[in-house]
Amino acid sequence: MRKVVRGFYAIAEAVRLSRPNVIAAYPITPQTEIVENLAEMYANGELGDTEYVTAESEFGAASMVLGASAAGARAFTATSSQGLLLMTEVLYNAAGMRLPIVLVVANRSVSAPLSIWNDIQDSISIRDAGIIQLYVESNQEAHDMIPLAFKVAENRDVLLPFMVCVDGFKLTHAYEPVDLLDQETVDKFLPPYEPVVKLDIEKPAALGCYAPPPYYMEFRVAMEMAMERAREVMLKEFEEWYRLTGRDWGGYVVAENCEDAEVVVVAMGSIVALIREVVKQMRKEGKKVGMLKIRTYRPFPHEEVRKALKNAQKVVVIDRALSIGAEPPLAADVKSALFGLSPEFHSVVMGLGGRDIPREQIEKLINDVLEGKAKPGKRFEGLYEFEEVIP
Amino acid sequence: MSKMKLYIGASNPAKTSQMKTGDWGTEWAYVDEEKCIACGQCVTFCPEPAVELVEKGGKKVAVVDHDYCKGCWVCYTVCPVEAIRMETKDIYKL
Amino acid sequence: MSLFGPGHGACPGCGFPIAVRGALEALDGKVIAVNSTGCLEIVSSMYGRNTWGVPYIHSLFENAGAVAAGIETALRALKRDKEAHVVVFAGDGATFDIGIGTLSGMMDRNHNVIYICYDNEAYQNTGNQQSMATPTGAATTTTPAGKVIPGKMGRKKDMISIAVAHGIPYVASASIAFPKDFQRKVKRAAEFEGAKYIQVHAPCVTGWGIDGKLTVEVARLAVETGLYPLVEYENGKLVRVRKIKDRKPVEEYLKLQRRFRHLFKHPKGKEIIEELQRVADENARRYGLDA
Amino acid sequence: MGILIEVRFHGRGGQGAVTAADLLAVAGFKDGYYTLSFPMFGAEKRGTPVVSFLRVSDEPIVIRDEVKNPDYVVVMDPSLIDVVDVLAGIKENGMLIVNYPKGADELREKLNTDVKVYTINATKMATEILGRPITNTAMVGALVGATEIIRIESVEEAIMEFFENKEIAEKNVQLVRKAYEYMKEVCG
Repeated sequence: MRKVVRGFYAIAEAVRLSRPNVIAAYPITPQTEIVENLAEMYANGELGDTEYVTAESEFGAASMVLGASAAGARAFTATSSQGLLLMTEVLYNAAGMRLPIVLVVANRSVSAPLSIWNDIQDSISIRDAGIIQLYVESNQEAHDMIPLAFKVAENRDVLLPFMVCVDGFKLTHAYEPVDLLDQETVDKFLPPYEPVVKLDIEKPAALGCYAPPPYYMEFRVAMEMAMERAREVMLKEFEEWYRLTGRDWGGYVVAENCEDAEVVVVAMGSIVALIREVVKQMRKEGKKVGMLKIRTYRPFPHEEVRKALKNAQKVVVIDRALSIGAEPPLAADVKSALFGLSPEFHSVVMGLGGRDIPREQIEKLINDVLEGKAKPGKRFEGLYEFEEVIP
Repeated sequence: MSKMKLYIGASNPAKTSQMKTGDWGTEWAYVDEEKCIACGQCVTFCPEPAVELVEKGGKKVAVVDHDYCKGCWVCYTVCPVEAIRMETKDIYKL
Repeated sequence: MSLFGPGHGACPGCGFPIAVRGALEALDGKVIAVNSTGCLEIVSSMYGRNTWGVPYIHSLFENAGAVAAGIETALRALKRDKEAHVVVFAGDGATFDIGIGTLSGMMDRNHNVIYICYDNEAYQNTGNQQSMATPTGAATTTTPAGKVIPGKMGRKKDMISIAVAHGIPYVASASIAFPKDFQRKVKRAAEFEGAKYIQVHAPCVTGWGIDGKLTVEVARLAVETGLYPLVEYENGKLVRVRKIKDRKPVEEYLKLQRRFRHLFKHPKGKEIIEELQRVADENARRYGLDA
Repeated sequence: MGILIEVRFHGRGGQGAVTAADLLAVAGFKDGYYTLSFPMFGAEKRGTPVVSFLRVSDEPIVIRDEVKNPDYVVVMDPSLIDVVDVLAGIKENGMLIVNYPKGADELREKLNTDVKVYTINATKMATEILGRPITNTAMVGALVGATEIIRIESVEEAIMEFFENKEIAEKNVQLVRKAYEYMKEVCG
């Protein structure tokens, strides 16, 4: 059913339809409205058998979700920014324990300086935890990917946490038409959760053991293997989603106009939609440009990226996060996928801390690269001239 | 080497009984069955647990399992009738 | 199969296994055990060498309260809440210090969990570093008895009162020297719906500098001197205390342990011993310990 | 590299296997060698089998992996013979020195090995001198007596530095010297 809703409602509604057993919540801007919406549903008796519980911190919320999942429950939480960083220790732990929890990250920059506005530094910072990370470009995609996240995470070939990354404010607070799923469709797609191991008095087992040197490495490599298997599982589920809803979100990447493109722009998240528009327009003008949307940042789609970019003479990677002291994260990963190929490489950082990225900026960026006016390498776009003062 | 079995998410059910920690200490506890009144204090307090009450010759007595007795003296100290003695293991005897 | 052990890796004469087994037996093994990082976890949960005969989970040092809350919530959601008691076993470091936030959350929301803190009065797993449960004057590796400063300064945190202040239905202190009393308290706790907090004093042979021979004796003396009062609160009211006949001077307790040995020669030692005696006297007055 | 001697110590948590290796590292340093001692890190409790290592060389030691092929293996607790593979990886011309009351012949037969095996009743020696069966210094003395890798005087100096309590230090010096003399005699 198509309805004009806020992004956070579209997310909350998809969570409700996924029939989680436990939701643990702690507020943080700009995620707060997601758990507020769920709280309202809970208060109105619309969450069925779902238990909704407020935590004393994000750390507590993540820990409750971990405990619930270990007990055999389908469990959900959402957070942003500092909240995600506060959860980090638990999330690494949950991934190592192979608990298929799902969380939504309403992407927000991290402090200091304090900023409630959007970039993706928060989720990028825990890319190594063993959590599947999927970045969406619209509220429709966010809505659709939540049942899928549960299904992939809970697949016995995967058993890893799944993080749906949604740009804070830009998506979460946008009010727009979304095709809302119905219960029947979601139930058809997402079966009830059958845990592989759970805390069960009939079959006592120890979860969260400690592993001395003869075991530890194998457990971590097993996570790597699971992440590899997740690739296949996810592709299958993307296809099934398309069959069921008629909405095709593509695979790990969406490559548009890349085959003959001289310049390809690579990006993740809501900015992709803007880039798509600009690329379409420039194509009409006869310019050979293309775009590559990265959907899953972990597992990273090396082969797909390489395939999409193999003909490009120039590659522009847009990062909305830093890895201070090294290359920006997405640029580094794209480069590693291109090893052995040597297109002209532009690593562009923009939009940190909610700095707006206007259409003209993207157009100019692509035109400059196309016309050879931009120097390859790393640069910051939309940055004001400033002088650092150390008093 | 045979392939290691890695149970994802969980360790096996109780397995430590295979760990014979009775070799840790230099002494073992022994029960004087004549004196033992089967009060169960040693059973309650044994941290391992390595003591249980067993039916022997028509009476219940405490029996120490030396596979797990670490020789800590706790049972010795709680026995109300001095029925437990600690003995140095042969290998440590001077 | 026993509920806990044998074959675990605790030091000979360790106090807490007595409490762990006692609690599991008191609840007939109908327990889902949640354990914070610490000695108990290290000696019982090595991969492939699980000591527990009940379902068991260890996540982190500071989140046992929240993990237990999550489990309890899940069991309710899955209509499995009659299956077992959710019981936390956490050390004093995990309880008094780093995990007090998640414990407070668990108590505040009144989750149906029995939280058992085995109190060995320092971070013993990592080799006797002070916690907020370390008593005044005790030498630990982070509060050593130096020429100037004689061990830990400041008092032991009153977690019992903190638990009571949360308004939870049942709070008690216990000691491994009185296992029947401890087991009764665990059973009593299980009768209440909501969050329960039991703190059980459990000597650490290495950290306290005692032999296994003294484990029970030292624990008993802590109670008999008034330093570790055994009390019981139901719905916020003090309902029972273990009375002491001829309360002993604190020196009798202190002199047996290496961690307090310096107090008997340090220039400031006498002052500390007097302070500890005041703590014991205050406990006696506050709880009416003297028989 | 010139000389490199590698030693593995087996003990039980609380017996001082780590201190034994450390003592020799200091003593070896006093003799002008480069030394390195380190424990196999773990969560060992009192009584658990533990392992520590020592390397002695005339050149700087940069390798930090566990000693897999020791020249000498020192076993500080007799009961370990039944639970640990004490001979694991030992060099063909290596030497095993064990705190074992029943004598070397019986132990050699039990282990069914061609490696040189020497025994000493360190428990007895330690109990007589220290009043407690802490065998680490005795076993250090035994190793030095059997191998002369380090001067016994340096070991004694190291002990005096290690123990704060002078009385305990002196008793340990006495113990290390006794074990040293004993082992020198045994080995001829």
